Amino acid sequence: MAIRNSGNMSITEEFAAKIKRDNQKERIMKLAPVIVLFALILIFSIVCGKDFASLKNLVAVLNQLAIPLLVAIGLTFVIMIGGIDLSINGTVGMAASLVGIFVMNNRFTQFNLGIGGILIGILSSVLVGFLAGLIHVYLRIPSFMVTFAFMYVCKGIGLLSYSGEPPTILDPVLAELPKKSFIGIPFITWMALIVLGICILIQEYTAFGRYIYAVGTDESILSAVGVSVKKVKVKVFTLAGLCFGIAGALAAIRLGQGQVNVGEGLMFPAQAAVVVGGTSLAGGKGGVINTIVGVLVMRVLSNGLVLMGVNPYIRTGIEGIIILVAVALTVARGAKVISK
Amino acid sequence: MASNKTVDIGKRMRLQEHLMKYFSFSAIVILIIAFSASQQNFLGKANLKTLLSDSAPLIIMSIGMTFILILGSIDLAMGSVCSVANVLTVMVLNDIGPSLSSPVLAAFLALVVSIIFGAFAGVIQGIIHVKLKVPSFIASLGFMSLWQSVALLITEAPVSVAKAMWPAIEWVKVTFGVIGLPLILALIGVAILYVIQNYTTIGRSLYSIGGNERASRIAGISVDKVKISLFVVSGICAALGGYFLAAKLRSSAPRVGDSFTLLIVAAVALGGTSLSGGRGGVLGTVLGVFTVSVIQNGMNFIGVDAYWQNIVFGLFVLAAVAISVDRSVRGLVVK
Amino acid sequence: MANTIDNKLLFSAKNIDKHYAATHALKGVELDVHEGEIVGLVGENGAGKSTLLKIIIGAESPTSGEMTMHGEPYDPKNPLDANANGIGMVFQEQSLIVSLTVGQNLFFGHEREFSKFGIINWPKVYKEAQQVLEEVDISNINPRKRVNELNFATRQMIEIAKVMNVTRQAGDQKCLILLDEPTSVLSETETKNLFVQMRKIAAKGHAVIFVSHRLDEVLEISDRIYVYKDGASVGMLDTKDASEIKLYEMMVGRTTSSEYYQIDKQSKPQEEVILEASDLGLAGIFKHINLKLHKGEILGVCGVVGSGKEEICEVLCGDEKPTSGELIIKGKKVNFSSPSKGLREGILMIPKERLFEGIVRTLSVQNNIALSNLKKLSKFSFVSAAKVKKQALHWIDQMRIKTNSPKELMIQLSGGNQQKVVFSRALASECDILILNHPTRGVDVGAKEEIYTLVREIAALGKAIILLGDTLDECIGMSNRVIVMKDGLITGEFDSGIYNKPSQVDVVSLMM
Amino acid sequence: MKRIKSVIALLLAFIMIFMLAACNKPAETTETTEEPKEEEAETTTEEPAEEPAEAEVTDYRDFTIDASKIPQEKLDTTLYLAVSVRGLENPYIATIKVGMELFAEYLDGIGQKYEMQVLDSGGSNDKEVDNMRQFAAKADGNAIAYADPNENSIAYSLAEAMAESGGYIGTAWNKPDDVGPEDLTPNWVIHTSPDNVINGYEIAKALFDAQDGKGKIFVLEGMMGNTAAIDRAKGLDQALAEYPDIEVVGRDTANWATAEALTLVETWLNQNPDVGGIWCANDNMATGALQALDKAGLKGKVGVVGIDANTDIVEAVASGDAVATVSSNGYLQGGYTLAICYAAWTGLLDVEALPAEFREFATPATVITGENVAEFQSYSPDFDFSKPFGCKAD
Repeated sequence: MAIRNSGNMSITEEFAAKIKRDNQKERIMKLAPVIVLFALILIFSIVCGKDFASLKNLVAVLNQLAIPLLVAIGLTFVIMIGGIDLSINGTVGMAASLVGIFVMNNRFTQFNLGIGGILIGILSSVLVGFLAGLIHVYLRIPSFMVTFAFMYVCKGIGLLSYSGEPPTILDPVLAELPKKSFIGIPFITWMALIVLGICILIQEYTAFGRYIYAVGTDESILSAVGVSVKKVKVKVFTLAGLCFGIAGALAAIRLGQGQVNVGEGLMFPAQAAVVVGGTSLAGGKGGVINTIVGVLVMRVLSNGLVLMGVNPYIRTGIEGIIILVAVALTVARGAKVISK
Repeated sequence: MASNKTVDIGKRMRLQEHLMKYFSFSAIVILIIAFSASQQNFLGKANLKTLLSDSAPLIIMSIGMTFILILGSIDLAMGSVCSVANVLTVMVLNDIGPSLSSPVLAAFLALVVSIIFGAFAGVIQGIIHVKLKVPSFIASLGFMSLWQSVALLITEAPVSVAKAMWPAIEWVKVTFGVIGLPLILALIGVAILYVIQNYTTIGRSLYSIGGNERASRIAGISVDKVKISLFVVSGICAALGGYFLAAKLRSSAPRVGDSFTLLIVAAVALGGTSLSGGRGGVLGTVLGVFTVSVIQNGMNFIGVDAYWQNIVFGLFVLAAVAISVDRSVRGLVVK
Repeated sequence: MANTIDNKLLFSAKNIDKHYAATHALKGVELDVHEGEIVGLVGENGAGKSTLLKIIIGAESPTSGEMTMHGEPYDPKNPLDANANGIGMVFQEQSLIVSLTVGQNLFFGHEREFSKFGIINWPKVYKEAQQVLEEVDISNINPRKRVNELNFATRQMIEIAKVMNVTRQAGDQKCLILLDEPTSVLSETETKNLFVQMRKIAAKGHAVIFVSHRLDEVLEISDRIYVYKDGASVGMLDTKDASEIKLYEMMVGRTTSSEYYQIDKQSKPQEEVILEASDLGLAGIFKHINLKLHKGEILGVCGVVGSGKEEICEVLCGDEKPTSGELIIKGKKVNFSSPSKGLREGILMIPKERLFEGIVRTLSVQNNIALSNLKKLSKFSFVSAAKVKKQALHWIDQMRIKTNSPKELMIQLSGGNQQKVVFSRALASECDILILNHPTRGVDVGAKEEIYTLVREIAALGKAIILLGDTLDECIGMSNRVIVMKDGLITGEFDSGIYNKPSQVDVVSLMM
Repeated sequence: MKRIKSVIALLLAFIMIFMLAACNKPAETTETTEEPKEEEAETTTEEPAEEPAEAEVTDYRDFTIDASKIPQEKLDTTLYLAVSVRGLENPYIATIKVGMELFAEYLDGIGQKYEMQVLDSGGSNDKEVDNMRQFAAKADGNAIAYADPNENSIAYSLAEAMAESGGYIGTAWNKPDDVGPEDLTPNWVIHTSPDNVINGYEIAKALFDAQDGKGKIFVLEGMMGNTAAIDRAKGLDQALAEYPDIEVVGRDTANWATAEALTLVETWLNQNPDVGGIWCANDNMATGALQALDKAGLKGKVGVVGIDANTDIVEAVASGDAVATVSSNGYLQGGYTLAICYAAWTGLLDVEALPAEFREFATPATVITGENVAEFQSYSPDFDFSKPFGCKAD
C-alpha cells in the first residue's frame, strides 16, 4: 500500500504542458491556411517582383475572385453538413445560359426581361438546389449521387437553352457592369463580397447557421430540440443553389455572354479551396471565413504561377502538391485518428 | 423496446441486403425492356457485342473503386492514373516495341509497366492518405492534378499506336460469339477481386474497417496496411483501365481518363455499394457498370436528341440510383 | 428526502401503450410525478424506460394512453413542445455540438428568443448563459468557450445546465426534468455535485425523473422508485422501503446474493509473471506505473475518470505509444505501434464503448468473432469460410449467444449478446492477456451474471486479465488484486483474495 | 522527331492543296450551283498552279447522285444518319448539326427513308468511340456518319467501328498521318479537313499585319494535349518565324474556355498594358479576350483573332474590335460528307475506284476579316447535295 507522492506535481505540470502544446499545435493548424497563403504571397513577391506585388495585380486577383469565391461559399455550407455537391459545373452553367437568354441579347429578342432575366437564371439554380436537397433527404440518396445526376441535367438544360450559339448580352446596363468599379474593386467582386457578407451573417448570426454546424456534428441533436434536420438540409442545398446561381449570373455578365461552359472546371478547385481553408469534409467544422482563405490560396497560386510563366503542363501538378501540403498541415494526426 | 427494435432493424437490413441486389438488377432489366421495346435490334448481336465489350475498361476501374468505397474512402485520382498508364502504354509500344522481337512481348512489357506504375501511384497515395491522415477525397484530388501534369509531360499530344505495333493490341478485337475478349479479361479481374473480397484476410478486413475502423483497430487488424494495399489494388485497376483504353482506342491521350473520374464512383454506387462504407461488393459493381452502359448505349440507340442526352442521362441515373441505392434503415445518416 | 407524495400532482401518465412494427414496447405504463419530487426509474435494458422518456419528451408519440401536465392534457408534438410545457431532458448520448460555444449550446434551438429579424444578439445570449451556468455552480466557465475545449464531465454539467434553463424559462410554472443515465460519464465527485443540483431543483418545487443502471445512485437520490419489466410497471415503492436486493428481485424476478460476483469460484493466480510494466508513462496522463500481472490473475484497476486508468489500457494493448518506461510480455521487451502488434504478442483489449470500438454492426456474428484471428483461420491469406463458421458455431454454443444463425448481422443482437460476441472474439484470438475495459457497461443484469461467470472461467484457464470495473464494487468483487490510481499515479495496491476483499471505503480513500 | 513529323505533314498538306488546286480550273465549267460560294471559300488555297489535270478526277468533281438510279429497296430501307462531334456548346459544332439537317431535307426530296442523330462525345475519346460503335450496331450497316474525331488518334477506331458494321463514314479535321481512308476501303470513304495549321497561320498573319508586323502579343492556346490546339499553335509558330519583330509576352492555355481566357488576359494586361494583339486558338477564348480588353478600355485598340466564326466574333470583326476569324463552314462539312457517304451506301459511288485525292482532301475555310465580313454575314447555307464533291476546296 505504498503511496507515492513524488512526482505528483510533475504529472499535473506535464499535463498542463501537454495541453499547452496541443493548444499551440491546434492554433498553428488553424492558422496553417493563412500561413500557406502568406508563404505563397511572399514567394511570388520575391520571384515575380512588381508584376505580382502591385495594386494592379491585386485588383486583377480580386476581379477573378468573385466566381470561385461564390461557388466555394455555397459549397462550404454543403460540406459543413457533411454532404457534397458535384452539380456546380452544371448549375453555374445553366444559370449563366438562362441569364444570357432572358436579357437583351443578339439572339432571342423575344425574351428580353431585363433584371427579371437575371432572376430567372438565379432562380433556376435555386430550384435545382432545392430539388437536389429534397431528393437527397426524402429519398435517402447520398448527396454525391443526387448532385452527380443534377450536374448532367443542368448541363443539358444549359445546352438546350441556346442550342449551340451562346447569346451575347447586349443589355446596355449589364454590358457596362463588368467595367464598373468602386474604390478600385470591380463591381462583380463587390457583388460577391456582398453575398459573402450575407453568408457570414447567416452562418454566425442566425439560428439556421447554428443548425448547420449541428447537422454536421450530430444530426440527433437537432431532433432532440425539435428542429427538423431534413428542413435544414434542404435549406442548405437551396442556399448553395442560390450561391451557384448568383455565380452563374455574374459569370454571364462578366463574360458578356451566356454559355454553359463557364461552369466547367469550377467544381474540383472549389472543393479544394473549401478543404484547404480548413473546413472538414466530415462536417461540423470550418465555415465561410475559412473558405475565403482557401479561395485566396487557390487564386494567388494560379495567378502567381501564370505570372511566373510556369509551363502550364506542370502548373496543375504544382497546384495539386500545394493542395496536399496545405491540407496535410491542417489535419489532426496520430495513430488513432480516423480519416476517410 | 430497444432491443426488439434493433432486432427488427437487423431483419429489415438483411432482407434489404438481399433485395438490394435484385433492385440494381431490376434497374437494368427495366432499362433493357424499355430500350428493346422501342428498338427491336437493341438486343441484336451487333449491339450486344458492343455493349458487352465496351464496358470492359469501366468495369476494371470500377471494381478497384468498389474496394475504396467500401473502406468509406474515395479515390478521385483513378481517372488521371488511368491517363498516365494510357500514355505510358503507348509510349512503350511505340518507342520500345519496335526493338523487341515480337509485338506480343511489347504488349506484355507495356502491361507490366502500367501495373508497376499503378501500384506505385496507389502506394504513395495510400501512404499520404493513411499516414498523413489527409482525407482520401482531398489526397486523391491533389494526386489527380499531379498525375494530369505527369501525363501531359509524358506526351502533350495524343499519340496513335504505330501501325507496326497493331498486332500488340489486336487482342481487343477477339470475340467469342457476342462476348469480347476485353470483357472476359475484365470479368477475370472481377473474379480475382471477388476472391480477394470474400476469401482473403484483406477482403474480410476491408469490410470490418469500412464498417467500424476504430473497432477493427482495437481488434488487432493492421488497418493501415490493409488500406494501403487496397489503394494499390485501385491504382492497378486504374492503370489496367488505361491499358485497355490504349488498346480499344489504338492510341493514347493525356486526358483520356478525365471523364472517368466521377463516372466510376457513380457506377459503383449504382451497383449498391454504400458511399459511407462497409457494405457492397464487386458483383454489384458489375451490375452498376452495365446500368451506366445500358443507359448510354440505349440513349444512342433510340436516338435521343444530343441536346437532351445530358438531361436524360442525369434523370436516368437519378431514377436508377433511387431504386438501387442501399437504403437499409439502421438510422444511419445519409450524406 | 421530504415526503413529497402529498404535494400537488405535476405529471401523470396513464395506460401508455407503444407499438413498434412488431413489438409491444410499452404495455399500459403508469407514472405519477409530484411537485418537488425525484422519481427513479429502474429496469433492465429494454424494459421500456427509454421509450417512456422519449414519449414524455415528445420525441415519439404513444400508440395509446393519456398524459397530463399541470393537470391539463398533455400531448407533445416534438421536444420543443415539451419544453414549452416545462419538460426538459438530458439525453443519454452527449448532445452538445462541440464546434459551438457553451453559450450557443445552452440556447440551442431557442435562438429565436434572442433574435431580431432573424439576427441573433450574441452578447445577450452570453449574458444569460453566464446566469444559467452560475445556477449550476459552474460559473468558472466562459460561455464563449468552445465545447471541444472542455472535458467530458464539464460537458455533462453543461447539458444539465441546458435543461435547467428550461426550468428558468418556465418562471413560476413548475417543471419536470428527465435525466437518462446522466452519471455514466461522471466521476463520483461530479455525481455528487449533480445530486446536489438535483436536490436544489426539487427544493424549488420542480420534479426530476432519474434513470440509472446504478441502483445505489437511484436509492441515494430518489424519493420514489418505479420498477419496469418487459414494458410494464411492476411496482412502485418509496425509497425508504427499498433496497438493492429488493429492486433486483422486482427487476429480474429473482434474488441476487453475495454470490453475485461468484467469489467462491475465484481461482488462485499462478506464479508466472506474464506482463510486467516498469516505470511506464504517457506524457501528461500517467507516470511511474509499475505492475506485474500473473497468469490466471484478475487485476482490478480502480480510479476516477481522468485518473489515467483508461489510458493505461490503451497503452498496454498497443493503441497508444508510451512516452517512457518499458513493457515486458512473457519475458520479452515489446514496443507496440498498433493493437495488431499487441495481438501478435497475445494481448487484446475488450473496449469500453462497445458500439464504437467493440463491434462492426454491419458484419455478421461469425465475422465479428473472427475479427481478431483471421490469420489463424486462413492459409496463404485465404480465409476458410468453413472454419469461420465452425468457430462461430462453437462460440455461440459455448457462450450461449442468442442468435438465429452465425450469419445474422451484429446489429440484430441485444447488447448483452453483442458483448458475448466481443468476448468470444477475444477468446478465439487465444490471447493470454485480456484487458477488460468496463465489460458490463450497458448490459442488463442477467447478462452481467453470465459475463462474470465467463471472466471467472477465463481466469481459471490461466489467462491473465486486467479489469476496469463498471462499479467499484464489481472491480473489487471480481479481482484477485486491486491497484488504485489517482491523477496518473498508482496510489495503492490491495490484495483481494476470496476472504480478504478490501473495503470500498479504503479503496475510495486512495482514489479521491 | 515530332517537329520533323509535323513539317512533313505540313509539306504533304501543301502538296495536296497544290494538287487539288490544280484540278480547279476544269471543274469550274461544270459547276453552276456551287460556284459563287466556292469562290468565297478560296482563301486557303491560293496557289494558282496549273498542272495537267487527270480526266478521271474531273469526272468525280462532276459526280452526281442520280436519285432515279437508287434502287427502291435502298430508298425504303431506313438509313441512319449521324454526326459525331465533341460538344454542342460550341457554335461551330452546332453548324455541323445544321449541315446534317440540310442534307436530310435533300433526302426528303428524293424519298429516302432515314433517321438522324447527333453523337456528342462531350470531349471524351472513349465516349466518342463507344457512341460510334453503338450507332453502327444499331444501324446494322445501313448507316452513314460524319465524324469529327475528338483527337486525331481515334480517327481509325471510329472508322473501324463503322467498317465492322458495314456502314460508311467520313472523318474530318483530325487523323494520324500513318492511317487514312484507304486503310478501310470502302467504309472509310473520305477524310477532309480545313487545315488547322494553316488556319492558325492565317489568323496570325492577319493579326501581325494589323500590327504592322511588330509589337507584343498574347497567345491563348486550346486545351492541352488536344490535336487541334497543337496544330493551330504550330501555324502560329510558323507565322512568328516570319515576323521577327513580334514578341510573345504571354502564352498559356485557356482550355478553349471563355472564362479562363478572360482571367488570363486580365492577369497579363497588368504586366503588359501595351500589348498589340491577342491570338486565340478559338473564338470562345477570343470572346473572353475581348471582354478583358473591354474592361481595360482597350477594346478596339488591341487586335484579336480567333477561329470558328462564332457570331459574336464575326460581329466584332465587323465592328473592328476583332481582326479576323476563320469559318470552316460546318454546314458544308457535315452535309457534303454525309452526301458522299450516301452515294457510297447506295452503290452509286464506287469507293474503291475513287482516287486518293478524292479520299483525302481539304474543305474550304474562309478567313473572315474586315474586308469580307459583310459577305459572310449575309451568307446562308444552300447546297446542292446531288453533287457531293462540290465541297472539295479548289
